[in-house]
Amino acid sequence: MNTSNTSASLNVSVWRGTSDGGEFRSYQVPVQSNQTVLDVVTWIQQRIDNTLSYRFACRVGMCGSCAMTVNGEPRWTCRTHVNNVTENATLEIAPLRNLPVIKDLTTNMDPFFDKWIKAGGVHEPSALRNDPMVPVNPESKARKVASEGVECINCAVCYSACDTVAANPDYLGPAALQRAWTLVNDVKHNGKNTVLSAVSESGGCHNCHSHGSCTRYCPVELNPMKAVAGLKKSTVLSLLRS
Amino acid sequence: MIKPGRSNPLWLAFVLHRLSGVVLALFLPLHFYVLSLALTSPAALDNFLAFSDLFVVKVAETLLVLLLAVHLFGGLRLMAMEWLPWTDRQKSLAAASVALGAGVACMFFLKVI
Amino acid sequence: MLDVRLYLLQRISALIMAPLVIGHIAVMIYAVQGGLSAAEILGRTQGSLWWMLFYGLFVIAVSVHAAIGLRVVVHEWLGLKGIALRLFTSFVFVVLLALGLRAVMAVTAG
Amino acid sequence: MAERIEERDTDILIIGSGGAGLFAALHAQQTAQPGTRITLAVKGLVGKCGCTRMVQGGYNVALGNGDTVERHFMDTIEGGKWLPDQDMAWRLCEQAVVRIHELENEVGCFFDRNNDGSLHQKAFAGQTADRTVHKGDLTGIEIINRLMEQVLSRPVETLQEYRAVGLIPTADGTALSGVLFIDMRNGRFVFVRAKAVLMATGGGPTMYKYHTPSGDKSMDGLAMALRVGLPLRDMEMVQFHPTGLLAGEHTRMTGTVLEEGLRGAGGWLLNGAEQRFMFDYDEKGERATRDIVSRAIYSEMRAGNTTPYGGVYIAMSHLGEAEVRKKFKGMVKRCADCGFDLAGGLVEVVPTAHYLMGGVVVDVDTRTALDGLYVAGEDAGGAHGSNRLGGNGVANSTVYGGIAGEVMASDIKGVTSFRDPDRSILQQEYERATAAFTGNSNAEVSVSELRYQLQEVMWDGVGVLRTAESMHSALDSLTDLQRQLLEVQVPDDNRAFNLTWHDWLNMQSLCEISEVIAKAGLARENSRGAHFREDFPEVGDLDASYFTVATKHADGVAVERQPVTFSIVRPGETILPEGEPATLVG
Ligand SMILES: Cc1cc2nc3c(=O)[nH]c(=O)nc-3n(C[C@H](O)[C@H](O)[C@H](O)COP(=O)(O)OP(=O)(O)OC[C@H]3O[C@@H](n4cnc5c(N)ncnc54)[C@H](O)[C@@H]3O)c2cc1C
Ligand code: HEM
Ligand code: SF4
Ligand code: F3S
Ligand code: FES
Repeated sequence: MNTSNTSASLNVSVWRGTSDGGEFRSYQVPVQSNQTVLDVVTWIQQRIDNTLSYRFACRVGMCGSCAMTVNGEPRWTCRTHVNNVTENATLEIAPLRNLPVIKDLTTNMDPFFDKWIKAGGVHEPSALRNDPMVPVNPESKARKVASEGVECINCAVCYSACDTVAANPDYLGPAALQRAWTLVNDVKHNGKNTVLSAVSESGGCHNCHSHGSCTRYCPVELNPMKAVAGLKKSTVLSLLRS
Repeated sequence: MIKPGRSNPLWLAFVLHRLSGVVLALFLPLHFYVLSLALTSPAALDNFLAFSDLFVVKVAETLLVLLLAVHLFGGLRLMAMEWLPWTDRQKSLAAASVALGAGVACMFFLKVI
Repeated sequence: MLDVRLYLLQRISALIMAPLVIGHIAVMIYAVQGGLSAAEILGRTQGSLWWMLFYGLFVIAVSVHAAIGLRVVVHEWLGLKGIALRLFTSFVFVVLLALGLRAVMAVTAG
Repeated sequence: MAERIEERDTDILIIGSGGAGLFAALHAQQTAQPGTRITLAVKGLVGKCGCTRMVQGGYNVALGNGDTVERHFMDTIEGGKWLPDQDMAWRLCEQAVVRIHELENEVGCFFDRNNDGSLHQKAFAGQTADRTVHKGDLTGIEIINRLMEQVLSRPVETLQEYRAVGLIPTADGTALSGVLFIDMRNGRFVFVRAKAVLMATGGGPTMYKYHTPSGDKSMDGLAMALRVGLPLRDMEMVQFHPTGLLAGEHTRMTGTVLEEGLRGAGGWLLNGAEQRFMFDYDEKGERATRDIVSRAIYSEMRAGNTTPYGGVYIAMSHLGEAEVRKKFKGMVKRCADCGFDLAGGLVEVVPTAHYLMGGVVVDVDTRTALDGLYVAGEDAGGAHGSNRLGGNGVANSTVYGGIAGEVMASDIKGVTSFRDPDRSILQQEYERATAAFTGNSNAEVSVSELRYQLQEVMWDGVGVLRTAESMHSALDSLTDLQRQLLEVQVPDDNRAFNLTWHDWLNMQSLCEISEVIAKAGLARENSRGAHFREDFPEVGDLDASYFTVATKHADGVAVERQPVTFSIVRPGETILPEGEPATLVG
């Protein structure tokens, strides 16, 4: 093993437990030169306490499986360099907020995805596989707006950051609403009105208070707050028109 | 544990807006009641107005107007963010609106004293 | 706990109030110079249809606005929901409207 | 054993939620008789695990502008050095056209457009036309997210964090009864019977020191197929991507892909002395194909011309820092997040195991030798031969996943009963999976330590360059590792989300398949595509091309050679019309 630069160490406290309760436990992890928060967690599981549970898959910021609360803030851990988040050589790692905990650092993400679907976040075809593809001008305004939110990795960082989700468990949350907004702007989507009415119900986009935490923490630098605002406007306009 | 987002200027703007809204909503029935006194006993109203000449009461009233201004501009800011083409400068907008609110209140305060 | 209708009502009422509040503050700043008296207030407002409309509109808007506003706060911070929440919203609305209209009558009727 | 295994039934069971698994679920749902129960079981979260999601470059499909299915097919065959199963390759190229329309029109993908509104296509290395459809360099996220939505919104039962551990046949061994799973969230065993099962666990050569696939992939599917007696073909064919990030062994970032486009755009590879070396190996320099560049880097490494972590450097700054920053925004940011300056500095890279061309022997309808078992995606062998073209991987998984969904739906029409499992095999598989808890508590090594050793053994012995000697010695080490693995004892106080247990199970699968790779490598005594024997560096007689087939018997894994059937085109010939230019890429 190449264990260069191991003289210094980090004080890491990691939340251990389930939805029924738990506590922080402390570990000492050697500092390495290229080390992400996921690597710290891995080190603990592989070498200090092999009962620790956490989740990851791609390890490069594409799958959105590895998000945790690091020093109080939600982050993708595979792309968070330890140097950018440690304070006084201390790290506090907890599961994401606003989702039920399965064990230790793993959460049950079902509510997040259920809401994604509930917000109407599914494409409804306007053409079938034997039809030619619809030409779409990449420079058109609608396409640009839709593209702005389409690269979401559904990591639930925004969902965890949002205080409105914390206060109002029915609220669909920023990511689901952002997906709904891309569909509203997608010329190929056939169910624009279905989406607009789905997000107009009592847990819908109108509950957002523009805290902006979603936009602030989104690791891929999307702007769900703007998308939600777009939905508020569109739903009102469509209500006034009808 | 630190709650995410609480160091965010937009979150602070939200809290300010909410607290001002709630305080205003609590104050409003009182305000209405006092004004209704005009109907039932103008003397009581005068008494009250005299009472409101007291410095502390002045400060409290100033605070309320300040809250109203904060809430008003906060609300306008919010609606601008929701409805108008959104710019990345909204954070400064938030700050500016609070400053404006404070400005109005100060003006009021200066004229009063 | 807002759907699009409540949201719209809250925003519309806010937009209605915005000029009214600015107007009201302006008048107050002007009026308080030299102190307030009942007679002074009443002298300006009583018998004026314009002031009645001005404050009447404000009261209606603010009752709607504050009822919806408090509804959200109470849901998010106190966890009230369902029928209780609906009753609460209606209660706030009715109380504010009644008190408000009475005050408008007091200062503008006559 | 005292523990009761929970049992349940479903009509169609799909294992894995990559491009193959999700498309199968979608097509099964669209075409099966109403009321058919469809279940998707996956080791991670639906759509959030596996490699399809990690696809960067894009999706190969011939959509006109001079390009044709024939040309795509010829590129695939020549890229695979005449080893592909031609019928599978043909179906892949032909159906990709339908599948891309489906993705765009029905599933709702946002592929990049030209200014005239048509799909934008680019050329990956080894292609003779601009053929690769993409969404920026995050094509996989787009495809998988849209598919995931389709599946989540339909009546498909999902079993998330369900790990398949054994295929359970009927007592006579001719058909599949069901699959044994571990519900990872609580650690309990569940046996799911089904009338048809698709295995789409996506291979994934993660037994190498440097590897690109997602962490959930560990060859479980192929190991299960091997144990149930199914033949695996082309298993020596492990594709290495030349430029994986090298950042030390303590970080999971090591091995992850730095995109091909960096070299295509003019990036330089420098050895430890900061000198360019690619022209010593190939006249195309850094722009040579994946296998050549990988071998060149490996040779530099072996000669000791290395960087601090033991690889080489990639340099981009001579192309203009600002330009690089703009053109490769995602890559630059990814490197920066981890502390490296791709645009302005040097980043260490190393060849990294990327894709397994080999897999279960299937027919063009995804059927296997075992009734009721279907295999698609990276788990299936045949379509790519000795090398997979960039962009053919996701085409393969979506095309054949879709086919599997339809074929399963139609095959189970009229089937009313479930097949009974061979209880003794069920018990055997259960015991195999729980052997982790019964090891010797005094064992010195940990599971992760053994995993590092395995990765070292495979990298050194059965990696970029191979010899009979290196592979034999790897086989010896593998035997030893497997013995040590059985000695390790994983704590049994809590089986819920017990990652160390799953690491142990991963090791089991990886060791079993590593052995097959090494044995298949020994059986191929020539060098084709991804497989390079220093002791047999010649390509061999193309007309007498053979592929390897490995099968597990009572006395171990045996590999035989079978001749390639040139059912569509013979070496030296082409199916392109006469007078067609060799390449359309300018
Ligand atoms: C970084 C990277 C970039 C790539 N870029 C490209 C590209 O640009 N173009 C291209 O064509 N190809 C590319 N590929 C290859 C391509 O991703 C794969 O060929 C293809 O996606 C495989 O699809 P699949 O459905 O077979 O498997 P995967 O998408 O890998 O899915 C496998 C699924 O099976 C699940 N699974 C595994 N084991 C079990 C188990 N025991 N029980 C239950 N579930 C299990 C996994 O969790 C996962 O959900 C790339 C691969 C990588 C790693
Ligand atoms: C003067 C013009 C006013 C404007 C422009 C305005 C605007 C707004 C807006 C936009 C909101 C929604 C906030 C959100 O969703 O986050 C709001 C909420 C609220 N308003 Fe007003 N308002 C005004 C006056 C008042 C008055 C006079 C009162 C008190 C009686 C009041 C009480 C409230 C309350 C209690 C809330 C709820 C706060 C919350 O949800 O956070 N508002 N206001
Ligand atoms: S919007 Fe951003 S933070 Fe939210 S789920 Fe998508 S990628 Fe994650
Ligand atoms: S943090 Fe929450 S309140 Fe709205 S702006 Fe984002 S969804
Ligand atoms: S592991 Fe996939 S985003 Fe971090």
